[in-house]
Amino acid sequence: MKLIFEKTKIDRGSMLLPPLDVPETELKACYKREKELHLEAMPETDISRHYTELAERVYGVNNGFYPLGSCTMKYNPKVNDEMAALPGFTDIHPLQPAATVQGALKVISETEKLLSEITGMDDYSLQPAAGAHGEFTGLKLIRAYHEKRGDVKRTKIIVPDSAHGTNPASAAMAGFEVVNIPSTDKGFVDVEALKKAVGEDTAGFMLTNPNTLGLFDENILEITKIVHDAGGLNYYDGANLNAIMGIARPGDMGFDVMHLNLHKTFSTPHGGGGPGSGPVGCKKILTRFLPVPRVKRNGDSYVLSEDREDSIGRVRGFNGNFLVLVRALTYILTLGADGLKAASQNAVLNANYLMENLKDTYLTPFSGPCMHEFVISLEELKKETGVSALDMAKALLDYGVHPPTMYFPLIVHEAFMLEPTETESRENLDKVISIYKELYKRAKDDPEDIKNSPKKTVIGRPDEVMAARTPVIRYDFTGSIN
Amino acid sequence: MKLIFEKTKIDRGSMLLPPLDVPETELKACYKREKELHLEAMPETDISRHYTELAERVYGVNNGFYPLGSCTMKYNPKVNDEMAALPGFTDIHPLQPAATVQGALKVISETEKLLSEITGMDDYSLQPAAGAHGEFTGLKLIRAYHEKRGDVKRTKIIVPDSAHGTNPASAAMAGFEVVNIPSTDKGFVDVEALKKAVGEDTAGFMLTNPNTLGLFDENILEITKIVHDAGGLNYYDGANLNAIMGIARPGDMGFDVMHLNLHKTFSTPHGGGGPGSGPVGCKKILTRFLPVPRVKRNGDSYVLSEDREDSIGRVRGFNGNFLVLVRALTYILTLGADGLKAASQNAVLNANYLMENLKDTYLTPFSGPCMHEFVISLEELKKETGVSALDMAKALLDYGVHPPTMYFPLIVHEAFMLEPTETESRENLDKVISIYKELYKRAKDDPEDIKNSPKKTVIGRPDEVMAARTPVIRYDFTGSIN
Amino acid sequence: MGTYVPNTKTEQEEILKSLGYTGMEDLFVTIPKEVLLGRALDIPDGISELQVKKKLSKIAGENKVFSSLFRGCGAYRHYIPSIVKQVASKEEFMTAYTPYQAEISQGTLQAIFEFQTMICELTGLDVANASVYDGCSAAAEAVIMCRERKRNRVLLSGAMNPQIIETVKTYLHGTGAEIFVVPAKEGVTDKQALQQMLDDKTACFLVQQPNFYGILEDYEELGKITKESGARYVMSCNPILLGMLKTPGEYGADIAVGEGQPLGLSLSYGGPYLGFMTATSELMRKLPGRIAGQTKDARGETAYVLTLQAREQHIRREKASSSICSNEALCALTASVYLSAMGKKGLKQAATLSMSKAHYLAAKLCSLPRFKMAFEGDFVHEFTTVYEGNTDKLLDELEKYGILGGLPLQGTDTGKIIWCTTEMNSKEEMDELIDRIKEVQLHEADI
Amino acid sequence: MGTYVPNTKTEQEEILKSLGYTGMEDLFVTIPKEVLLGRALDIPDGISELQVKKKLSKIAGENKVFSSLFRGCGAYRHYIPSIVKQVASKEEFMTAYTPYQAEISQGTLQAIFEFQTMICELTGLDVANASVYDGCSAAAEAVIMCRERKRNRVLLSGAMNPQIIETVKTYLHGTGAEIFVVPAKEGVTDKQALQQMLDDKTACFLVQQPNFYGILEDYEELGKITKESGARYVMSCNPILLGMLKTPGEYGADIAVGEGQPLGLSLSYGGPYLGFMTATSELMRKLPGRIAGQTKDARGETAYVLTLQAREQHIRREKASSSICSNEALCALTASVYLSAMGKKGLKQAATLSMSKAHYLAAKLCSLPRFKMAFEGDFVHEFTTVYEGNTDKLLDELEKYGILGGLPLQGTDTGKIIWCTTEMNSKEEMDELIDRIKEVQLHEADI
Repeated sequence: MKLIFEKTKIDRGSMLLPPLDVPETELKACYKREKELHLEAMPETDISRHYTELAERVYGVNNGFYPLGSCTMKYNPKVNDEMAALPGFTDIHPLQPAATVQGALKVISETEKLLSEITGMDDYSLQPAAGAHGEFTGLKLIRAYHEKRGDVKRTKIIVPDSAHGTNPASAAMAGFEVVNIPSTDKGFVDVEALKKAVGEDTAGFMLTNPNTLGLFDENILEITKIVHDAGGLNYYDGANLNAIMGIARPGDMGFDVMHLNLHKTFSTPHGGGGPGSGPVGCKKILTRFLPVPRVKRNGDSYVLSEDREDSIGRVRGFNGNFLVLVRALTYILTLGADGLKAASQNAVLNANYLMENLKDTYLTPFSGPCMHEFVISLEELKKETGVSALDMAKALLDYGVHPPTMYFPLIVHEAFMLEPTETESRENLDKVISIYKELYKRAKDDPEDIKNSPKKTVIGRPDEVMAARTPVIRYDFTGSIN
Repeated sequence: MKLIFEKTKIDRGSMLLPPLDVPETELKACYKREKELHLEAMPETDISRHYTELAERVYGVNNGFYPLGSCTMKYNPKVNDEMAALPGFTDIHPLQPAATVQGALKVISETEKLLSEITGMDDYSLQPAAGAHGEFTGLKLIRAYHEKRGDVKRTKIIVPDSAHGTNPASAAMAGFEVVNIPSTDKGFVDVEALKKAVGEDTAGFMLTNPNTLGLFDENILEITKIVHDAGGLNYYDGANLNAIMGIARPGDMGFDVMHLNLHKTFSTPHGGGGPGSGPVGCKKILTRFLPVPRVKRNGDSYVLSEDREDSIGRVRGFNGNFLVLVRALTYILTLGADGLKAASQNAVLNANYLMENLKDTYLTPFSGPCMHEFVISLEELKKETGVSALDMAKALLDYGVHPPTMYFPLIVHEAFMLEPTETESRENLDKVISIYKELYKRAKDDPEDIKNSPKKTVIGRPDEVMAARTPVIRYDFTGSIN
Repeated sequence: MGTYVPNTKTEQEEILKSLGYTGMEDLFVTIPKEVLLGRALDIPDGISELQVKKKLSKIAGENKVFSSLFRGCGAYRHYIPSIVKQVASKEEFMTAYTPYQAEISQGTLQAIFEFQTMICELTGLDVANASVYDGCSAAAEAVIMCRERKRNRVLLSGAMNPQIIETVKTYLHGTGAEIFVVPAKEGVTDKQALQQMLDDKTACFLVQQPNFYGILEDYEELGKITKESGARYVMSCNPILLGMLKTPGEYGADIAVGEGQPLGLSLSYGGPYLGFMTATSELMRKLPGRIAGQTKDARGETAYVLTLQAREQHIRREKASSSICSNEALCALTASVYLSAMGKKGLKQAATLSMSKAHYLAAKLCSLPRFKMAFEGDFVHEFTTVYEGNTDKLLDELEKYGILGGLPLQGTDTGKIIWCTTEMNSKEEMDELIDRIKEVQLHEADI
Repeated sequence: MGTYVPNTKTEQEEILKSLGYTGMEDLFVTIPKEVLLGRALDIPDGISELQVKKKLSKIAGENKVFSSLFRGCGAYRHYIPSIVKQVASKEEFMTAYTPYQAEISQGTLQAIFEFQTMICELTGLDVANASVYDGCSAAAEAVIMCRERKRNRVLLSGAMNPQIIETVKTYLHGTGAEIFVVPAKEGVTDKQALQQMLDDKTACFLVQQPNFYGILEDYEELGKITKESGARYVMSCNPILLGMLKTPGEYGADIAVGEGQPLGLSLSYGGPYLGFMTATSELMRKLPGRIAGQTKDARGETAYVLTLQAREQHIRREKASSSICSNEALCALTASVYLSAMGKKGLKQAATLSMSKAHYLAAKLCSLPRFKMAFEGDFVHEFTTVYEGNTDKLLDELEKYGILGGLPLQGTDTGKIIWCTTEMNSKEEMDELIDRIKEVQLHEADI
């Protein structure tokens, strides 16, 4: 389809703003923009049509099954959006005096408390805007902790090689050196390797548990103890919390600091890549370092404190992705203690149901029970037919379901990582199972056909190499405007 | 796609309502429903997906060009919807005391006043829920007028044969006899035939002007005078008002009573077939007969009067399709005197532009200028190639544009009636023109291909005869539920 | 000036020129000069979107939204699930026309087909249409369906909502039908009177379930009496309560109609609402309005179309059964989403909550001085009290506390108040209502 | 309990049985016993949707929405066209993940590509990314882009919004960078100080347009000084004003960043907002975050993909330029719709309205006793006054009238107030503000 710039080539005017009701002030010439601005007002009719056309070219959770492993694409309840659209939340200025935003401060404070209990942490900051931002913030806390104690030689963060790429990237960004350690074939931490890696230079250790194979690390207590004994802190990557709400808590496993992805576990919509929210929780030893501002209770009311004695400071402007917090709070209050546990239980149940019903067809490297997600390997299939995980993913597109996470974790070759989440019914899973079985059969029978997938999507496979080699990352008006 | 009943076969429960907080009252057994109710709660995830799938199978104004003649499918501004969603409008009970709904009464009163000036009428009732409902109400006013004067022999309504089907149907429904008179080849009223038809039994005469050929009746003043002289009243069908806002008014043409379609001229969305709104306006001689309730001014405030001395009574419950009125009022205030006129001017301009650019390819029986719509005839094409208007309409579907009104008016054979409205840009019209030209060429070159259209739509041509002969108008649970 | 005209002045001039015209006025030369307005409309000029939004918001602010509301009588404040509003605001559903082009309207058509099915399920009858304007007009259309050449008398229960009675009267005035109201006695239709008024000229008898005063009548017996005379039996029902109550189908009704507003539509000062209509299959071809039907397409796949159009005005013109062509499609869609979200259990839960609260409130009210029940009949979620005091003053005082009390009746019913509760009314709200009434009564006693 | 679990208890039991388990606990046997919680979470049990809606609505009601608002400082109340909210709430845009599967994400990808183009147009620079968390983090990411092995000093204008300065400091703490604030003098960056602080170790200098106090600095000269030292010149800009103001591109900036919130996003107590980042083509491969690029698909048609991923964390891990992977895609979409609706003329109109009102208000305020402008520099839509009175009390009194005045500064700046106007502030509002201040002053005088 055409770009918006190709659809409207002249400014068709706007009727949005009123005429001036005070004398006009003229900007001095020296400050004036001289460069032509290619930005033509599009008639509302055409805006509506352009974005309808774009929306039809997006597949969201509302379009169907979306089992992206470790991304927890659960259903996004509409009541959350309705609450986040209340004028009492959308129309308040972030610099309003505390007395006029008691509701907003309550949202923050209550959410902090609820997340603390759910994860076994002592306090939270809701400032970080996304998971990686949370990691970065959490690592800054670890740094501040060691610095405060004068333990300046702790410059290294240990990361298993099965970790999400953001872990080492965030650690590096926070000024740490990254030490990679290998994993076992189950994706568990190699305890011996960890023992060797820790030392007086260890600032901390980062882990996702259950791991990206959907397995809960059986040595978790030993692992966190090794790090603690070496003087380091344990960081929990909350990406996979959806498996264990109300069942086990990172805080009880020996983790000192962690982040959550509200846009995963707590059902806030991903928005095609944001806004997310990545709250950071920590144990008492770290709370004094949490970023500003902090919501505090002052008698009967809340205040916003910028007091920064030990704080790592500010990690973004204002007060976090507030409307995302409203959505998450609505969700947590709706589900409550019983509902959160039921969600995790059904997430794990659905994953096991799906795995069980696929395992006769597909190779599932690890036998059950899995947690909320599991991995299948298409390595054999590829050897036999030449059909890769990518080909299979593309073929799935033609069935109108979203493919799983591909080629991750790296320790399983030609991996598909499936996370059905709790919000799929058995009826939906059965439908998916039959699609996967049919697909497998087709891959065996007619591999070329699969390799030519997708066929029903609005575009065929894009040339990513071309995109990266000769980058075109904006529209060129010079070529098309007279 | 599957029906909702085929997607969810067991009740999956609902979490919408709170538990009982008072003692439970048990319904006596004799009042209890015994018949099984097939209505299973669908999980919200699946509701969202089902209706997304349905929405993708609907073509709205937001999807593209929609030139349905006489339906005025103009753009529906979002600000209107936003205003109609204000809690101050949506959350008020229709039986609230007048003092607590002054805003709502102002909406009604102001809209009545604005419509009166726009159409040259003396007053309006906003009660009717749709155009046909407005016709029915207007005809009841005509009846009441004659009855009040004791003129009981006036039992006939004269309707030209070019009129919309609702005109005679409404007249019959209101208890009148319908007298059809022929039209001239331009769809104008046959003045001589009218002269012959009127008499002491004439209650009234119904007319759409500009007519369905997009032509303004040049004899309009003579026509209305003939009816008046015979003692009848003139009814104006407002379907085509979009051509003449701010330019000419039915009230100045000799019409005594009329209806408007707010969902046409005043941009309120059609909703796939409603809710609409069909306000009825009339001259002073008829205002006493308007349906109840009426909004009246009482000093500084508004009251809702049920005073029905001469009123025809109530034509529906409560106070009209109120939220539709809010949308229309928002639209009228936005456009104002200057904007309404500009809208009609551009509607007529666009129609003429489109006609001019199609006339070399298609047969346009009447030379310009047309009003807001025009008719082309595919009779020649059909004779030559066998391709009918229906075939051409179906072929248009594959271009992603909505076909025009087909086979109406009846006086033009194989008619297409096109009304582009004012909210299409020249760029859009140019695109449409090239589609129509290409289509014509294809019809000449490969008529069979056109007859096999549509091909890209989610269904092929439906078998309407089968639908009517063996009607299946509800899902049969007995066949599919165990 | 606000405008949605995309063409710029320059473009307009270019188009005019290309057409051989010099100005806009050239486009209107076919309008006789005497008819041209020749001046600007005497209404304000247009304003920007920002300004209009401020203006309408101010007007909306001049309405009082009651957080505590005990009024029904045809419009009910039930809970509207968030998903319902979200689905119904999808642009495609909002902005499409009547589904004439079936190939690109399958979504609308299938939604109507599903709606028809759900309404049949609720009422226990065979066939339904795509909806009509509202509950009152649905009743009127039902009466028109029943009329036959030899059966021209229409009997309406006097215990129905007066708005229904009035609308039927308006619809039928001048058509030669004779309309009679069967008197109410003790808050229900007087069966003896009905028996006497029925004859072989009677087309139908209409009754409401529950009736205007909130009471469940003896629908079994009323139906029997009616049908014995050969007349049609028509019931006007509350659709939410049909999840719990015996259905018109079970009572032997020929037609059931009702106001669909409780099914997920907001109060909206009375509209848009939704009239539903169902009937026995025998009456299928007499149903007015749109009907969606299932069929096959050219590829042999299931498809949906508007069907049975031979009944309709654009084919039959003056011989059509009704002139109605719009249904309330978007409202019907809303109701379908509501019913899908609630399901049978949810619907029953709403009915049970509403009913239990009404009985709680009725008992509390009648424990107050000067309050008593007006009638003895069984009620569901609405009931009528008699207040031996100044009802207007009482209700005025409640309004000051943000409470909209029941509807005070006028005329011979003065002193009666019809109360309504739904799942939206919490116990605290009801207890507060009682406390406030006590205060008012104390204060009155002081004077 | 509220729940979005669709499976019924029965189904769950059936599934468990089919898996060979007897209860849910069997699914969690791999978790060491010592780690199992073994109790219910100590938070309330779940509630129905109806209840949660009441609860959240009550909390929302505990915030005060000011109809009259004169505060900016990083968050601006501009007019949001209705179409903007409507488009941004489309379910597909809302609920999709990051567009990894390009074939079914063309809508998101194309929208980002269009956003990147618009941001380039606004700033006059060559390349842009898909957005980052907000304006402050965008500034921090820009600084990181500029650091080179031999250039480790970062200079920040002291006339920038303190939040930007603080965020940059947090981001760079512990990375070995040296951060210095160039002092402000008379409300603008002290050019002489800047000249002295720049050296061949300096990576970049950051300045704000207009600055924290609302003033337009001498960006030409600042840029010249900076670039002469070989450092990068980075500007943080207000995107609406860029429709009117000379662009970073014209001033020779290497990177421009800013807070995108003014482009159609509501105030929302500070988020979600939108950080935008643009740079010269030379720096393209240093840009952090997502970037959408144009390419061809297997059918030879134009297609869009996430590109230049070699920069990113999932490929580069600890060698990535940043760990950021989420952008604020939905906010970027919102900004695109806003810009499409406004167009260049609309944007300039918003800027002109905002500026003219600010000058009107500044003149009015300074005609009052005890008020004067804090600085002499040219301003656009924000300006700083000095009040020789009790600013806290003054602003408290205004709040009682529903007016949120300018932002009172603290510390050495006590007594200063930064005011902001946009097209949302009418003349009447401003006149009322002045009248209210007069009243407060009169009242103070009385005491």
